[in-house]
Amino acid sequence: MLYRTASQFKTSYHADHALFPVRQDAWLLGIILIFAYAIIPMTASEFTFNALLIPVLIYALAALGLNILTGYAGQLSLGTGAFMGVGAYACFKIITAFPDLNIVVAIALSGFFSAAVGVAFGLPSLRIKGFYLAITTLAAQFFLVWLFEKWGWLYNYSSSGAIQVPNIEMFGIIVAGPNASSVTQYYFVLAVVTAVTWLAINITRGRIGRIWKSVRDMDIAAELVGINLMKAKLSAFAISSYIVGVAGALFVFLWRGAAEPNLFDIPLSFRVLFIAIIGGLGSILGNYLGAILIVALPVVLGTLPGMLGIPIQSATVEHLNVMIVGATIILFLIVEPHGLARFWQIIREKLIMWPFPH
Amino acid sequence: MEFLNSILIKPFQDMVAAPDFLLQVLWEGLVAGVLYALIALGFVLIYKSSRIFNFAQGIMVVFAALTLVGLHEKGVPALLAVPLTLVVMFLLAVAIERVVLRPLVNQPDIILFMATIGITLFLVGFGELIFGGENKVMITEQLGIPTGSLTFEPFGGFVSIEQKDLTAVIGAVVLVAVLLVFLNKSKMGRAIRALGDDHQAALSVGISLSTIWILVWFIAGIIALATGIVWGARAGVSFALEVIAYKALPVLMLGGLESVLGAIIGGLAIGILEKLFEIYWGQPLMGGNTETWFAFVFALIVLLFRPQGLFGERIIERV
Amino acid sequence: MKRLMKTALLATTIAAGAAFAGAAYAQDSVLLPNLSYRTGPFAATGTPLMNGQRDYMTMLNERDGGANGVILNYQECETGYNTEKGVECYEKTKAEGAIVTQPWSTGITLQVLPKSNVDSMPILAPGYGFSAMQDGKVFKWAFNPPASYWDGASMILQNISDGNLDNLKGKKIALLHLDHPFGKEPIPLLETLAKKHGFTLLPIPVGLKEMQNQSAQWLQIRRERPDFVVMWGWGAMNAGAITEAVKTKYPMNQFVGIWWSGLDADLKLVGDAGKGYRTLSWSYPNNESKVMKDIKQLVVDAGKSMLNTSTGEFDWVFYQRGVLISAMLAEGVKEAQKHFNTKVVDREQLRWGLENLDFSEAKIKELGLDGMIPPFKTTCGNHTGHSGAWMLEWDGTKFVKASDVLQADRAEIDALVAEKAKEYADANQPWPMNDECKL
Amino acid sequence: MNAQPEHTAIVAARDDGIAPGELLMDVRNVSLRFGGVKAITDISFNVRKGEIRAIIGPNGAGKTSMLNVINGFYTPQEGTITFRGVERRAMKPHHAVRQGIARTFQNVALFKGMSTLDNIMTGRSVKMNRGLGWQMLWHGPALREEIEHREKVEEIIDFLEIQHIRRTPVGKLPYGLQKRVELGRALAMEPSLLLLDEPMAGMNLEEKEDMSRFILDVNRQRGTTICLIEHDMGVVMDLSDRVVVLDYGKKIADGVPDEVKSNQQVIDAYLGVAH
Repeated sequence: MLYRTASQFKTSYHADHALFPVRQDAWLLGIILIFAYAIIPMTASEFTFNALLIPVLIYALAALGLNILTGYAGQLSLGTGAFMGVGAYACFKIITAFPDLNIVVAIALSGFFSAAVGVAFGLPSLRIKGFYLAITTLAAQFFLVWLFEKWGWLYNYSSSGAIQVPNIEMFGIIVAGPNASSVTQYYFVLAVVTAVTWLAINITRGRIGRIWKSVRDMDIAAELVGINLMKAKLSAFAISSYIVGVAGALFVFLWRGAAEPNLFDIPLSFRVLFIAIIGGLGSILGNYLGAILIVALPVVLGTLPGMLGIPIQSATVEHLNVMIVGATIILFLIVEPHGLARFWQIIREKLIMWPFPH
Repeated sequence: MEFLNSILIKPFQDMVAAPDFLLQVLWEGLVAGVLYALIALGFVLIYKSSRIFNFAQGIMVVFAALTLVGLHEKGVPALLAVPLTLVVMFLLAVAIERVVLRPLVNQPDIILFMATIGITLFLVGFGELIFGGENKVMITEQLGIPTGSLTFEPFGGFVSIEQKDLTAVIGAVVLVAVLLVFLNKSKMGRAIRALGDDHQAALSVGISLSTIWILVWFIAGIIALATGIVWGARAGVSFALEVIAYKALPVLMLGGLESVLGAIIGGLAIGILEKLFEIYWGQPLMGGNTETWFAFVFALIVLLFRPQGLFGERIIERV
Repeated sequence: MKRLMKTALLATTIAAGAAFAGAAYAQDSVLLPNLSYRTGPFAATGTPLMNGQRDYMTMLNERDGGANGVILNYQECETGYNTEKGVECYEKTKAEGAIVTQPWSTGITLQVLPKSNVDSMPILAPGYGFSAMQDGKVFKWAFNPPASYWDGASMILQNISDGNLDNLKGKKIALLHLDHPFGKEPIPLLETLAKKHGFTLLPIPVGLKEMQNQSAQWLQIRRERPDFVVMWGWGAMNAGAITEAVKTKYPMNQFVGIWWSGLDADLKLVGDAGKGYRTLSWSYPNNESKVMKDIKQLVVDAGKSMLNTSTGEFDWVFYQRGVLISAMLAEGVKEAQKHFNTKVVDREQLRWGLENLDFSEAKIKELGLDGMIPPFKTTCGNHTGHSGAWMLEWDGTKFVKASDVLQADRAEIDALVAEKAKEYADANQPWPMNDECKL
Repeated sequence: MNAQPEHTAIVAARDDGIAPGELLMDVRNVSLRFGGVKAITDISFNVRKGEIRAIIGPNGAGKTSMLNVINGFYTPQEGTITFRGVERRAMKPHHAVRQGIARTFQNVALFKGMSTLDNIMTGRSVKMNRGLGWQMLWHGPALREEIEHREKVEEIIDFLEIQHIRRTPVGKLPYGLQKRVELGRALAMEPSLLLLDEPMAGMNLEEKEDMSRFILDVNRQRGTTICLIEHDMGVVMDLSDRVVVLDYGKKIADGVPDEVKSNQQVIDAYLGVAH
């Protein structure tokens, strides 16, 4: 009954183009937003903020960036971690060069650097396809991480080779750095993620989104209906890398507080890729579902034995953890290759039909 | 001018000035290349027969080596541990075919690729749970691999060749030769090759798809064990070994995903070139550690000119 | 499989223990977590250390009922040497009421260092972390007893120069280091000393991905022919370096490692070929000391240890160093209990305790740690304590002492510490200083 | 779903300033080779504004290659193509689309993961030009543009009678409907010249009749010039104004259906008489 769509008629194309043609979807989103903006912050502990909420949001954003490239435009990338690194280092350079700059501006600017690097490494996609392209993105991955190590200018020649986030104020409130409170950081990240998600939804449902999807589904046909493949692919690389770069800047500035180059190494890339795939390629919602699963699973698995009073070595937990994540990935691929987002879709369709079976 | 000199002239002067050192560099590169080629070979076999880009090849190397050493630690004699490890690798192949490949048949490439990453994670956790995460010593001597080194003294300097490296190279050559004979002469081998071209044709040979897949993954397991022994003898057995598997990827790009010959030549070329670049350009000019990316960037550049790799067939796009 | 069984068995025994301890916990305990890594590429070096840490705490609980009747609740949170997991563990253990954090990697230390001020969380990083943490006025909450990396670098140079750094003039010293904050730590001091004493420093980084395949680095060493190779290695890198050194025929007596590059298992890989390799160490195994005997009896033989008995891990430098690390922490707790006249100490009190560690000769004897560590003393201004260290040499089967206790050249280090500490504080404004400290 | 638009003229063919019956495209002496293999040898023919022009020939005659040359997918080694008075040899396919050439494919080349509506909307990509900034904001100019084009697309959907599958991912549609969607996508481009590569392949009789009707309607009502490849001789002879016959990459006949039907060379080629 909850999801009955009967009696909801569209009388104009305008109404049909609304974000939520089905009214209940809008309500559901409203409830989620109320939770995210009001209820969760009031009830969450600091550990929950730092180990669950903030990383879920940031990983979801990174996965969203990757999803635009891989899920929408069909270009598999294994270099997400390095592009996050570009965003983070760019933001660090901007902040240290202009300490008075508003951090929102700095983060927004840093995305442009990763977008530029993304386009540069996206150029081969015009000639190279499929797995070959995936491997070329590894060239970006390894080269950039190497550059983060070797190019002292990037980390202001600090002796440890790591970058450290200073205390940064915005409108009199410390939003980043060691003295920032978790709630502030959560709200900051939530606001950025909400905004970027909204923009991303708009891009993907309009002309540009259709162009990307057509390139993904059949690039030759796309070219023959008049789509400029170069523009389509490079714009996907640019926008995807922009979002990934912003996620990288948030990753370091609003969550980690410090970073060393190997933080952006290949395990990070894979982590984001898992989120995108398990969540569902070609879906915006999926990134959130995937991030919740991939971020929360290890945390829950890590805390569970303690809570249940099962004494088990933390190393053993970690081993089991890795195994379970691996098995979960395989399981998901077998049960629903289109990811969690498709699961939700199926449930939703069932709800709309309910109580009638088909 | 000085800059150009340091890039274009000085490295070659250095090479000529210390030819014994150059030989040593080439040898080191060659040995690394043999290992890359072996891993790439595992990839190619699986790709050829099932269109799966098997990311787990690297962890299979670690897993095989750990099983071997682990069995030996439990008191199994070395020469018995090898066949036992092969049994384990066979069981692994069967398990992967049953649990992962069969349910995923006909899924898009990327899904299968992700599944192999899932296998990788699972094996990492499983391996560490059973064998522990610490470094282990490869049972080199127990397997009868000589461990001394041979020293030659050409050009008034010296070139030192580890006997186990030499064994590795010879072993790899033998393994590849046996593999090629198997692929070309036996019924099974022909079926595997045919599968790469045409599934229907292969099935008409009368061998079931799952048998072929188990077989191919088992062969990849054998190659993994060989690689594990050789690499483990060089640097010990641990999960850090897994990262060398990444090096096989640019080899595949260069050699083409389906070419056995390409994997071998690509592997050797990358092994040697990355070592030369690191020693003569990377270390003096770029702060070293260029081996982490050189192979990838090199393969990328080659691919820009030949999108199908050095040995892949030219693709004519059709609509 | 045996290992699995063992873990399971251990789990059940502890479960049984915990059931009884349930009542005991109701009495008193302090949570002393350890951000351990028994997995990943560094597990080889981590495991024996963690085993040592764990077993000392278990022994105290068994023998003395903890510290003055307060159970020392030692818990591990697995990081795999992964910085991200480390921060997660930090947050998790903090939420559970930890009174200390032992980050176990320079990377994680750098991440939690700025938070420690805000959270009032003492960081105990014995023999690692950030060398400038020595300055207790700036790093109020961070401790790196008994020696910092800069101490280590200085002591190594003294030893290889036979006591006078000017002997190194014109020499070339290669620093083979992990390309990671840990490996880069000694570079600022070594650069300063190179300038002052006229030797050439050649840093040779080893990437995390190349730890096991250092042929390029050792080709470079062969080409450059440095007079000494100093190693800042960790995990799988040590074994890789030592095997490559043997292969390159680099003279072992010119090859020296920092204290984390002295894992017995790594040297066992090469056996006799590694003879002459030296490693600096502020700890030395002594199976005859009271503590080790007690651990053997109450923990290992009682089956409460995770020690791998087949490899002789008990005798290793690293295992017994782990014991010492826990001893420092336990002493910190006890000092705090005494000073504040309380049983269950909080973070602020433990901080005071760690600031007033006094491992004098007498105290070391009293604790039953004879010959295992040189004496040292921390103060509010000096969070390192500077025990000095021995040079150990591999004799083909084990490490033996090859020198008396070496001492670092304080003047150079203190100047650099002051400079870097200030730099750090400036970069992290507003950074609270410990102005109460008058030292 | 929505208010039915008044059934006025369907999206008009573009006004290219060429009067019906005049030369729209002129293919002159085109040759195409792949390595050593000759796909097309020295072919010349033309297409007049407003006509239905068929290219026929046995399998492997080079028909599809010819279409690929016309819309810029392949670049011929020799010869030129003059379209709307502009001569060219090499060009990118998306330029051809901008000039007003649209096509369908022998094996349906739809975007399988997208709905019917989205597939046809991609056909209008070239005509939409609100940039990224407006797209991100959605409300305002981008939405207005979207709706404006949606209206055009809905006209095509109505015309092709595929309203009921508007939201269905095309991968799930039966073959005949897919072909229709593909035609819709090509129509959405409002081409001057519509290239159809075997529009009726694999269809049953009823579907063929529907498709023929659509082709004729497009041609009559919209004045769109059509150049098609088809194997069904009956259909070709009924539909087309003029026919060009290829065999082994060479032109063997060109003329109105009746002429071609009686051409000996054509009969031989179809019956497989050895040369």
